[in-house]
Amino acid sequence: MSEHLSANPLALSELFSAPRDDCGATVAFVGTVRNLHQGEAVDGLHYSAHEPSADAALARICDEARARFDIRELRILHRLGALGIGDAAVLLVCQAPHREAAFEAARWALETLKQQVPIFKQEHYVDGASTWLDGQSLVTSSSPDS
Amino acid sequence: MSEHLSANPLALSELFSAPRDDCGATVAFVGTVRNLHQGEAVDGLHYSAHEPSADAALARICDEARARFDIRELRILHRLGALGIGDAAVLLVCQAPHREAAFEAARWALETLKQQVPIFKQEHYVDGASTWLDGQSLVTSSSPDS
Amino acid sequence: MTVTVEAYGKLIEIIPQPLRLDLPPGRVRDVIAALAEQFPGAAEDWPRVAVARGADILPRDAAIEPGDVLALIPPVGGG
Amino acid sequence: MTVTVEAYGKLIEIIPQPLRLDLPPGRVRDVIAALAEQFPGAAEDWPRVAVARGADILPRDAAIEPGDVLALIPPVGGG
Repeated sequence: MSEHLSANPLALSELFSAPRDDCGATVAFVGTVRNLHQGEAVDGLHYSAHEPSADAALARICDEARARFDIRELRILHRLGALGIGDAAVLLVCQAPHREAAFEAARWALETLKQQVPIFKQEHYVDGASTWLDGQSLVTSSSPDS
Repeated sequence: MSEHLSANPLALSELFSAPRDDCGATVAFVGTVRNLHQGEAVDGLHYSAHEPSADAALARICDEARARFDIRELRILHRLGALGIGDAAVLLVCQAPHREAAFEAARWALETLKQQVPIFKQEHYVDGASTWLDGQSLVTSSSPDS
Repeated sequence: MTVTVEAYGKLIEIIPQPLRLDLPPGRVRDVIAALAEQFPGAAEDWPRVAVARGADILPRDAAIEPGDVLALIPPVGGG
Repeated sequence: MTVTVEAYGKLIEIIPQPLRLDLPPGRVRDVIAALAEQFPGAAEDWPRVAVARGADILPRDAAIEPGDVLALIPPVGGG
């Protein structure tokens, strides 16, 4: 599909590479589907994406994290399609010389992912209802360089 | 050996259990041996512990993390013995409903581990020298309840 | 000129696919204005719908070319 | 009374094992004082060496019992 998007179940082993000799810290994050969202019993989710811009945005987040933080490696994989409770929606692995930067980069990347990547979440509830979750608008009025 | 101490190589799979339905976030940390410490080329490490108090301190950290943060699960495993570059010294896995608490609990537990657990690190350098690293003294003048 | 418009996220429930739009040469904001007129049911949403061309999210003042394939990107929320 | 003292960390290089100490009834601080006298080479370290009995780190004012097995815990630094 794309480098950072997968229609298949995610396994952390896909992102874990051998530890780098110059890194003392590896932080991994797995975001899974919870059985409850704002008090409603969740049955499952469906993630869709505008893949060209979503994949580019995820690649940009990885690059920018490597520039902003003292880390050596940051990888992100986001699941698309239908997910049940407990299924992994997003995986992230970060390697850094020291743990502070690894944790900070991981949190920054996840926060930025939520704000900037064209991925859309439809939540299905146990009572049969479903909702497209609202999120962050990507509208900008003018080009950065205009 | 003990619940939280292991003389054998650590594998993250020992700590990763199936995601809990009530948790949306799993944070994992792997601390590995770096090839450099304060400018010196490191050849390897040796960790030793006073096992009864070290195991109890690690159990207490896991319990206290569950009380201080909105998390459901926190596990820690620390390696003892001789480690080479890239070998895992400490593993931590934390599950929580939301990612903020999972990250905060993981960082707090690692920081507290360094301060409170009777584990001793001897570093061996490429030039043949070795050093016992200094750390945090556990001396207290009087009992908390005296 | 003619552009093709692809809907994403919740907009797939409002905008029939594929959608061809005929409109005078213009900018992203003109495409959004044309869609808002054609699909007034999503009126409150249009100011928050971004437009992508390929991997790029276009600002409102970006020029549109004949034949462009434009993706409508409602508010995002991955992770 | 007699207590057994076990060394950990860098103290294994200074204190022969096993070590039996004969001393009058007292507290942890008295054990440390006796060790500081017997092993003056580690003088600057003794104020920072904690004492554990079983899983418990003892405060300086804890009473020592005859037959106690005491672990000497220099500054710690796992992780």
